[in-house]
Parts: sequence; structure tokens; C-alpha cells
Amino acid sequence: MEISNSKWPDTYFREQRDKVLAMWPTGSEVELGDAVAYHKQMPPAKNAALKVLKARDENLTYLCPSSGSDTINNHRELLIHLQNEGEADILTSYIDSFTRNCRFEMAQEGLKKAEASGRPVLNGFPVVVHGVGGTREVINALDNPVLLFGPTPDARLTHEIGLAGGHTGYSGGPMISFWNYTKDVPVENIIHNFQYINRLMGFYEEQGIPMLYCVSGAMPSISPPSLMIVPEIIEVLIAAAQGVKHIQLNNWLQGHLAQDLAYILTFKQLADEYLEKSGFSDVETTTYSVSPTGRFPTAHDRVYALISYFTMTGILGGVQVCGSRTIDEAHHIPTKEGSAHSFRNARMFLNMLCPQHMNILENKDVQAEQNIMEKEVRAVLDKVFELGGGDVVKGTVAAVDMGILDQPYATSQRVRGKVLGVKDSTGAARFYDAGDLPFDREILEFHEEKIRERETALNQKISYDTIINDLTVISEGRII
Amino acid sequence: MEISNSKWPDTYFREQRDKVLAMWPTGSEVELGDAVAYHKQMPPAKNAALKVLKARDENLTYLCPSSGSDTINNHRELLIHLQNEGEADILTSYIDSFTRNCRFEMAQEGLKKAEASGRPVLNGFPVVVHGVGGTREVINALDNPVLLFGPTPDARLTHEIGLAGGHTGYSGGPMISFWNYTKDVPVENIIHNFQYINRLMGFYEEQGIPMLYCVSGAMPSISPPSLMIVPEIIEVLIAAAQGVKHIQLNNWLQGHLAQDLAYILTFKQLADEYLEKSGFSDVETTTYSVSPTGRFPTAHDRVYALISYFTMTGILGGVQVCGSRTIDEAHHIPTKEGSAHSFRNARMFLNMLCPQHMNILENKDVQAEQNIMEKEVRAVLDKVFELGGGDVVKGTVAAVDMGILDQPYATSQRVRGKVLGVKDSTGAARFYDAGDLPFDREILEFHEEKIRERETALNQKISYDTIINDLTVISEGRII
Amino acid sequence: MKKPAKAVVVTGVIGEDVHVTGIRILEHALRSDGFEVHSLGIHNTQEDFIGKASEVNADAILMSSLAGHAEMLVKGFKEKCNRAGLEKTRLYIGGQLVIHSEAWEETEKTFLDQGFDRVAVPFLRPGAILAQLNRDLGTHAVLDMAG
Amino acid sequence: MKKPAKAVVVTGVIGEDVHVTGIRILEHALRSDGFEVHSLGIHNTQEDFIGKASEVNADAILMSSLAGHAEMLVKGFKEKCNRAGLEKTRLYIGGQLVIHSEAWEETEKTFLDQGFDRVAVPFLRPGAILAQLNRDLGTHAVLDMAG
Ligand code: B12
Ligand code: B12
Repeated sequence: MEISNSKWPDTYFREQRDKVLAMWPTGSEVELGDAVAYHKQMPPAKNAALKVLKARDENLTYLCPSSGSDTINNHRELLIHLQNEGEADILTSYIDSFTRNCRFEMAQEGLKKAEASGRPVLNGFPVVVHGVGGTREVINALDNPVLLFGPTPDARLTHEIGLAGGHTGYSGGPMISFWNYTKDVPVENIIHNFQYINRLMGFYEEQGIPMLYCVSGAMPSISPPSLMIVPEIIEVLIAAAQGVKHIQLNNWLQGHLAQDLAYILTFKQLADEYLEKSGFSDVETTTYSVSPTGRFPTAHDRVYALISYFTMTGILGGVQVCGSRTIDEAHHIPTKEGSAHSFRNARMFLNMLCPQHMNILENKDVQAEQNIMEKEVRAVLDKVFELGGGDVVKGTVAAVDMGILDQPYATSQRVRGKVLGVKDSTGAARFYDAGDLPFDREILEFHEEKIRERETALNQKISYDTIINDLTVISEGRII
Repeated sequence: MEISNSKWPDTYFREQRDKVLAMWPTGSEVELGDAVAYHKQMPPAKNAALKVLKARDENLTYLCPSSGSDTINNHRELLIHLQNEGEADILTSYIDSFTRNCRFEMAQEGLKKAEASGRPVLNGFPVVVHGVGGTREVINALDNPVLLFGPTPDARLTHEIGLAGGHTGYSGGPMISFWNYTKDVPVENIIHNFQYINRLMGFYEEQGIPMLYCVSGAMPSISPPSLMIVPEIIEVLIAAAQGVKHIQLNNWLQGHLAQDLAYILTFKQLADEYLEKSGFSDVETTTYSVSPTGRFPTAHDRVYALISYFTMTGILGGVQVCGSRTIDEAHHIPTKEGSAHSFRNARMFLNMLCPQHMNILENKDVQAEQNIMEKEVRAVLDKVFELGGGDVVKGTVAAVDMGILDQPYATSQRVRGKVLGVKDSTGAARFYDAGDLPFDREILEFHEEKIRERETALNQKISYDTIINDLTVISEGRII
Repeated sequence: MKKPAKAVVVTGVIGEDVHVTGIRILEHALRSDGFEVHSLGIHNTQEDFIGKASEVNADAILMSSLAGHAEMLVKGFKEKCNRAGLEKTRLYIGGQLVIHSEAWEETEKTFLDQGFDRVAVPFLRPGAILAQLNRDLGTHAVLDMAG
Repeated sequence: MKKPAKAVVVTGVIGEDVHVTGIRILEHALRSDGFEVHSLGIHNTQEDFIGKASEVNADAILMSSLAGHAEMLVKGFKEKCNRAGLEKTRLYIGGQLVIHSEAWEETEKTFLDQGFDRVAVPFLRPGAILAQLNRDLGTHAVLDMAG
């Protein structure tokens, strides 16, 4: 499939939409004129893009969960509870994994089971089978904005229905969906699906309805942040090309304070720089942070500490939106009670630290991390542009093929998978193997040095067992 | 009563001991030779003073609760549970308030009730009525050091029995006991009682048994830290004069990160400096931090965040021992389960942050706080020395009288009580009224400026209601 | 010139307890609401309360206790009040009265049985306390305070 | 030259689930313990498992599922295995099988009824899994791993 980073012609978009809306009966409910009207009558306070800009202007940090339930009732009750009891500022419709993979018939079957049994069956909100009307039943019951949530190779129909249903943004992206959510789908196909989604958001923007698009890049697993920042910036540029105007920069916190803060700073600086360079100077960027997706501790007392810990990082990083997992994370889909407790914990921590406007970003450890991170990102990203002859999409397709864009523990067989991360003696993520990434000696030696330090601390060579252990060590109650 | 800061002659000490040991029958159980022998056979790992020095050398932060229960069984079970389930590194025997006030007959009555009813009746461990034998039943069951805990005007017999019983330190001091634990006792009497305690510890040190003495200065209530540091340094110098060799510097965290960190740095620097100046260069000082004693939130999810929050401050401040309240704090004497949950929460946070050895102490906000704090402490302390003609004890007695040593919300009628604190717009404690403290214009203007900022933020003048509200605002879920 | 107080109350902390913040805040609220407040501070015996109440002819005694020993400390207080001719003086107690967790009804009953007219549930806000007091004494609220 | 494996297993994730970390770690442990591991990765149908198991004549199938949809995804699996002549192939499933909180016994029963020989409780460590597997297959543990 031939693909590039240029804006889709209306005609092409229209053809594509006809196919997509035909994927499931509820597609026929989508009528853009009506959707635009629906959004216009919503109070601005329910628009996620406007709300995060307010946070940026007023130096606020908002709290945002990532959860969803299957039936209209369960989902509405969950979000109302999160809004009123959990004091969550922005809400989410986490999409179930059947819908994420366009297995709508399975989603429907699960939904029926859930309605029959009265207990949750699906791991998220099946927005497509609920259709526009069902989705609006949820949105209408709330005062806060709601985002669609969750990477997936094909969220086109999900967006047609989800946005028409009143969601004002989405979190996910083509790169993360490729690495971590598919097995054998070419990256160009997934990018194409996201160009569709981004174009649709662009259309809403053209109608005067801001839509918040939150890129995700890649799922971290003891990954030096450049492994996430590079694909995230690629997602940013793909979105901007289709007319997306409000982009949220997702920072995947892994626990090392200096490295996580440097991630937030470096990503924002370089995203804005590459947007500017590529001629998208009218795109607003805001920042979001969320805790890692490695295995969680099972004990609530410990998880509360993690929730507080990652809230701390988000606040010190000055993000506009701070995401959080819940005390149910290790066990099952978050209940509304567990979610509310979790967000009250995050809120308390936030209400202690936020008003202080303490700025530790000039800390030398943070700057050292920033310095190396920036070099890594530029090295890879510039290579991608070079390979694409200036076109980031063409470059991406080539770079994935050559392992210049690479990820550890990818689910896709189309990924080189040579890169591997390990923690250094302070718990920061370093390259154990930098695979075929186009790094110079300085970068490589930096990581080798850190690895040596860890080996001295352990007094043994780092084995595959060390690496595996690093993946789950937080669930055992410590960063290292 | 004529009193000065010179070491007690043995003869005088002996006379005093005879009187004290006669205060309650169990006094006769105390035999110093036997006590020394008992301590000598204890493993060094059970000595608090040695353990905190290890922490200082190895850059570790230990966790320490502050709790105690009434019967031998309850108390032993509580401490074993805290040690094994709560992973607490140093344990405490929080002393009940009857014993603290030498109402031993009431303590005995309460203890009988507790033994009869099987439920706790006293708010701490009545060490005197339990006697040396009873106390050792608890100590022998543990692997970690145990401290006596809690300010009181007269803990002489408590120390005779508590130390002979195997405790290896104490937290409390004459100044805090005067301001916050008495109604009408002259400060010189309380200092005299503490000279006794300190001399007793000095005796153990002379026998080669390190004893950890943790000064406490004054209970904060929206108090600029110099209000605590000054009396704490006075307590340090009184202890050193009687031969105490291991002193722990208690930092009362009130929640403002920059101010709390500056407290930890300033106190340590000046304590060491004044010890040196006064010729006590062989005293080892270590640092301890603990969360405030203002009203706690009632909801566990919020308290967990506070526990994590204050653990963060302690770690960033590099303290050797980090204290913590529990999720039971607002409700009742901590249960063993509540305590264990609380310390597992603190431990998780510690295990995330500590290994990073992140140093933010050169942060400019921290340094600004340090700068003003140091000026305040020197201004008052030097005046105290001047009033005492170089004798800190004589100076203290005079300064209290003149309101040069002063506290807000003191319980003692003998305190001037003109000083009053209020939070600034970032949640830091500032002087609303500096009373008769010998401050120069620069210091006063600094605080006035901060007060003005708060008034602008509130856009109203600060009223007594604002001040009162600041006292309990954390329990409502926010620093300001 | 200050107008006469609408009612006279004696406040203080009983026993060896040092928790004074709560009652101080309460005293502030009481004064602002027009009560004449005689404050005893901490470390008071039953006799201290009774002596002051008789002296100022108090309409009510507000006794605070947080350290958890209240039950042991108030034994026989009501009888002593009666003997001192304070039958009509209303007796209030509040703070955090017991050290263990038990149903509030149990705690309340314990102290009602001891002869107190009202037992304040922990954490009760000054506003709510003033409202109750004005109702009981038939006085008019001056402040309009949220509970 | 590598010595012959002590037993042959097929591993993979069923359905639209992407949780691969757990089974990958398990595969690593299995290989280190001398098993011949045929890994299918994520996004497999029942047929994918059966096809590979028949092809390599597997002693056991280890099916992983975390996303919470396992019950819907394994329906009829045992019968299909039998029809494919895999009666003797032992069927294992593990991960996090249901999305709601229920007693483990219930969950276990659900999947035993579906024809699985063993259902792994969530968070089970590789060491414990290897031990069980060696017991079931009568093979000898090579690694000595803590549960
Ligand atoms: C601050 C504090 C202290 C300070 C007190 C400073 C001071 N001078 O006031 C210090 C550090 C000195 C202290 C010491 C101790 N404390 Co303390 N302390 C607290 C804490 C954290 C807050 C109390 C407070 O100030 N609340 C804020 C005020 C505004 O609220 P309040 O007092 O409840 O008063 C309000 C209402 O209750 C009501 N009210 C109060 N009195 C009355 C009376 C009447 C008649 C009415 C109608 C209403 C009323 O009006 C007020 C305004 O709304 C509480 C736990 C908590 N609640 O978070 C523990 C707590 C009360 N302390 C406790 C204990 C045991 C002690 C100690 C014995 C040490 C120890 N073992 O922990 C020592 C006491 C030594 C002694 N001799 O008394 C326990 C009490 C146990 C229990 N009752 O179950 C608590 C619950 C902590 C705990 N979980 O262990 N403490
Ligand atoms: C990491 C993670 C992810 C990563 C996965 C990365 C990857 N490629 O593996 C990402 C971010 C991609 C992800 C996505 C989603 N996740 Co997820 N995820 C987790 C998390 C946090 C940890 C899982 C993990 O890696 N554990 C570490 C490994 C080592 O342990 P393990 O997998 O349990 O495996 C061990 C044992 O179970 C055993 N084992 C495993 N399989 C088998 C099989 C056999 C036969 C045997 C014998 C043993 C065995 O051996 C392993 C070694 O000890 C869990 C929650 C938690 N546990 O903390 C949620 C969790 C599993 N995810 C969940 C969900 C719902 C999702 C999503 C659907 C999104 C959403 N709505 O939350 C999507 C899935 C989309 C899709 N298409 O599948 C839910 C599942 C609900 C449930 N089952 O109750 C959980 C519990 C989180 C939650 N509370 O909601 N997730």
C-alpha cells in the first residue's frame, strides 16, 4: 500500500467513510451534520480539548482515569461515580478488546451476556455496538468531558460513532497499535486507519469543534524514553497532517523521577520543534502522564503508594492531565468504588503538592537525562526523515523494516525486536542492546557505562533473568 | 530554682535518683549494673543509636512508627506485627498520658481495666507500672530496636525503668514538654527533669551503651520552622552537657516541600555548628522526620496519600529515620493491622524513590527558605545566649519570660503566646505575628510580603478564621 | 461598651489531656456568637470545672477530652455538680472520647449514662455545635455558620 | 549438538488478547528447563493451537489469556482437540481469566468444565508452573526454581 504524510482529499475520505460506516449496522446512525450540532449544544466545559488548554493557561493539573464498562448502565454509573465521588476531571470510555479488533459480533455477544447476567463481561465499553444513541445516553449524564481510550489497529468506526456520540477526543496512535496491539498487520495499514481517524477529527475542527488527540507511541517495558518519544512524534506529525489541532503528549512514567521528568520536558520541546519545522505551527500541544503498565502490586496499601508516586511525578513535571491506575489494577477491571478510592488518593496528593508550584526541573540529574534523551530522539527521527526523503510516513515504513524503528517485547512479528532495555543501579531504563538504532559512540557508551554500574552493584553480569525480573519488580514492592 | 547548663555531679545525681526511684514501687527493680549487663548481651542490631549511624553511613532511610498499647500482650503483639508485617525498622513504646504525667495509679487502674476487658483502655504503654521485668518481656520478643516515645514534663522514672528494660533511646524534650504538654510548670523544673534523663543516658554511654536521644523542640501549628529549630537546638545543648552522645534531630514536616526540606538542612547544619561552638564536638547527630500532628483526614484513601507524601519529603531530605502516622490516626489508637498497612504504604513509596538517590536540595526555593530560616534561628538563639551570659539554660529561662522564646497555641499559661503563624499562598508557614522575637526588618518584611501575597490570592485580609482554617485544612484534603 | 452576653459557658479539657486546639477553636466560635466564655485550658480536675461554673453561675459546661481516657476521668462528675447546686447547668462533652473503635451509639450511651446532657460526635463542626447549644439554651444564633 | 527435548509444548495467547509478557517469560523458563517450546505469540484462534499441536505432536498446550474474555474464547476447544486426535495432549490455561472479582474456585471450575486439565491461579510464578508440569508429564525438573 502506497502511503504518505499528506492530507487526504475529501473525495478519498468520502469513499473510505462509506466503506467504514458499512462495517456494522450502527454505522448508519452517523450523520455528521447532526453530530456537529450535538457538539455545538454541549457546554464548553464538556470539551476535553478546551479543558486541557484551560489547565495549561492556569497552571492546573487535572486527573483522568482510564476505565470503561460494558453496558450503558454500568458505564454510565462508573463514570458518574468517578466524576462525583472520584473527583475525576476528565473521563474515559475505555474500549473493549473485541471492538478494538473489529470483532463486533463477539462484542455484541459479550454485551448480551453482561445484560443477562448483570455482571461485567467485556473489558471495556463496546462503543460500536451501542451506536450513537447509546453512547449519548452516557455522555448526556455527565458534566465532564469524555475521551475514547485505547490503542487498536482499526478504530475508524469506533471514532465515527464515538465522536458523533459526544466524545471529544481519543487516546491511542498508529505506532503503539502496531508494536503492541497487532501480530501481523503492516504498519502502513495501521497508519492509513489512523489517517482516517485524524482526518475525521480534522473535519470536526474545521466545523469549530476542538478534538483532543492523545498520541501514545509505544508501550514502555524498561524502555529508555526515546523509544517512546520517537514514535509519539511520528504520531503527532501524522495527525497534524490530517488537520488535528489539539494534541496531547502522552508521557509513560516508569518510576525513575529524573528520567520521567526529562521525558516530559524533552518530548514537549521536540514535539513543538518538529511541528514547527513541518509547518504545523497552529497545533496546540498539552502534556499527559500516566503510570506504567507493568504488573501492579496486588496489595492495596502498596498500590496506593504507587498512585501517589506517579501523581507526584506528573505534578512535578507540570503536566496538564495526570492519569492513574486504580487499586483494582492487578485484580480485575476497576470497580467504581475502587476507582473512586484511587482518585481520591491521587487528589489528596495533588492538593498537597500542586499549590506549591515547586519547580525542580532545573535539577542536574533531570538535565543530564534530557541531554542524552534529546540526542537519541534526534538521531533516530532525523534518520527516519532521511529515509522518507522528508516524508515521515514513508520514512517510518522503511525504518520499521530496517529495525531503525524498533521495540522490545513487541507483539507484532513485523518488528525487528533487537532492542532491549534493563534498569541501571538507580532504576532508570537503559539500553542493554540498542539493536540497529542509529546511535553514535557517545550515546552507546553512556548506556554501557550505566550497565556496568548495575553489574558492579549486583556484582554479576546482567543475565536475561535480571532483565525479566526488572519487568515485574515494581509489583514486588520496589523500583529495583 | 537555680539552674544552669553544667553537667550534674555524681553525688547530686545519686540523691536525685533515690527520690525518683521511690516514686513508685517498680522503681526498686532498677539496678544499673544489671541494666548495663542486659544491654551488653543484646545484639547490636537492637541498639537504635548504632542502627541510625549505619543508616547515615550507608545512605539508608529507615521507617519508624509512633505507637504503643497498654498490656504487655497488646504491646508485644503490636510491635511484633509492626516489625514483621509492617517492616518497621525501629519500633517505639508510645507512653500513655497518665504515665507521662506521673499519674501512675490511674495508669494502673486503666491497665487493670484493659486486662479485664481485653480491649485497649490506655493511650500508650504504661512503662512504669509494668516495671523492668514487664518491659523486657516486650523487648526480648523483638529483633529491632525500641525507643521510648512522647514528650512529658517528667519522664525520669519512665527512663529509669524504660532504659533498664531494654529501650535504647527516647523521643521528646524539655522545651516541647513545656510549651505543649503542661499548664503551669516552670520551664526550669522541666529542664531539670530532662537533665536527669540526659545524665542517665550519659551514664549508659559511659558504660559503652549508646543511647539515642531524639529532641523535639515544639509542636508545630502552622509554625515557621525556626519556631521549632531554636528550642530543638536548646534541647540538643542541654543533652550534650549531660553526656548524651547520640542525638537525633526531629524535623516536623508541615507539608510545604521546599520549607520542610530547608528545615532538615538548616537544623542539621546549625545543630552541628552550635554543638561545635559549645565544645561538644564528639556528639553524633542524625536526622528524623515525621508528619504533622494537625487533624488528619478520616478517609483511608486520603491518609494513604499523606503517608506517601511525608515519606517522600523525608527521603528527599535524606533523613536516616522517617516516621509516619497511620490510617487510624483520625479515629483511634492505631491497631496493629492499620499500622502495618500504613507502613507498607510508606515502604512501597520509599522503595520507589530511595534507590534513586535523587538530590533536589540545591533547588532555589529550598535555598531561599534555608536562607531566611537560618537568619531567624541565629537571631533568637544568639539572643538567648546573650541573656544567659553564655549559658543556654539560664538564657532560656529568661527568654521564655521575655517572650523571646515563644509559641503559638501553647498549653502552658507561662508562655507569652504572641507569635502566630498562617499559611502563605503556596502553603508555607509564615509569621502572621512575630510577637517579641528579636527579628530585623529584613526577616519581618519577608513574612509581611508573603502574607500580602496570600491576601491578594484570597482577595481579602487574613482574619482569625483564615488562621484557624489553616490549622485543619489538610484534614479536608488539601494543603491550602 | 459590650452588650451583656446571651449565656455563660465554662470550657476546658479534663484530666491529663493536652488536646486544646479543638476547644480553643470552639471558644472562638462561642465568643463570636455572643456567649460569655470562661476558659480553663488543659489539665483540669472535675473540681476545677465545678468551681468555675459555680463562681460564674454557668448555663453550661463544655468539657473536652481527646486523649481517650474520658470514661475514667468523668466518673461521678454529675453527682458532684448536683451537690454543688449546678443541677440546672447543662453538661456537654466532646472530642474523641474512647481509644478503641466502637459504634458511636455505645460511646454516646456511656456518657449519657454518666449524666451528660449531650455527647458530641467526633469532628463535629463549630457551626453544628453552636446550633445545638442555642437550641438547648433557647438563645438566638448570632453567627450564621455552616455546620 | 542439542540433546532431545524432554517434552514438547505449544504456547500462545488466545483470541484478540495482546498480553504476551507472561507467556513469554514462561516460555523462557520452559526452554531453560529443557522443554521444546513452540510459541504462537498473540491473536490465535483455537484452530491455530490445534494445528500446531498436531503438527509437532505436543504433549501439552499452554494457553494464556489475560484480557478477561477467556470464557467466551475457549468454548468447544476440548471437543475440537479430541476430534483432531489430541485426546492425550494436556490442556493448560492461565493468566487472568475473568474480568470481575469472584472466588478462585468458581473460575477454576468454569475452565475445568471446559475440559482443561489445569487452570493456573493468577500471578503463578514460573517455578511453580514448571514443577506442576514436570509432575503431570512425569518429566524431571532441570532448573531448580523457587515458586
Ligand atoms: C493534634 C493532636 C495532638 C497534639 C495536640 C496539640 C494541642 N495542644 O492541641 C499533640 C501532638 C500534643 C498530641 C498529643 C497526644 N495525642 Co493526640 N492527636 C492530635 C490529632 C492529630 C488532632 C487533634 C486536633 O487538634 N483536632 C483538631 C480539632 C479542631 O478538632 P477536635 O479536637 O476534634 O475538636 C473539634 C470537635 O471534636 C469538637 N469538640 C472538641 N471538644 C469538644 C467538647 C464539647 C463539649 C463539644 C460539644 C465539642 C467538642 O469541636 C472542635 C471543633 O470542631 C488527633 C487525631 C486526629 N483527630 O487527627 C490525635 C489524637 C486525638 N491524639 C491521641 C493521643 C493518644 C495522643 C497522646 C496520648 C500521645 C499518643 N499516645 O498518641 C498525646 C497526648 C498526651 C497528653 N498528655 O494528652 C489519640 C487519641 C486516642 C483516642 N481518643 O482514640 C488521637 C486520636 C491520635 C491517635 N489515633 O492515636 N495530639
Ligand atoms: C501489562 C498489561 C497490559 C499491557 C500488555 C503488554 C503486553 N504486550 O503484554 C497492555 C498495556 C498492552 C495492556 C492492554 C490491555 N489490558 Co492489560 N494489563 C497489564 C497488566 C498491568 C500486567 C500484565 C502483565 O504483564 N503481567 C506480568 C506477567 C509476567 O504476569 P502474567 O501475565 O500474569 O503471567 C504470569 C502468570 O499469570 C502465568 N501465566 C500466564 N499465562 C499462563 C498460561 C498458562 C497455561 C499457565 C500455566 C500460566 C500462565 O505465568 C506468568 C509468569 O508468572 C495487567 C494487570 C496486572 N496484573 O497488574 C493488566 C490487565 C491484565 N489488562 C487488562 C485489560 C482489560 C487490558 C485491555 C483490554 C485494556 C483495558 N480495557 O484495560 C488491553 C488489552 C487490549 C487487547 N487487545 O488485549 C485487565 C484484564 C481484566 C481482567 N482479566 O480482569 C488487567 C487485569 C488490568 C485491569 N485491572 O483492568 N495490558
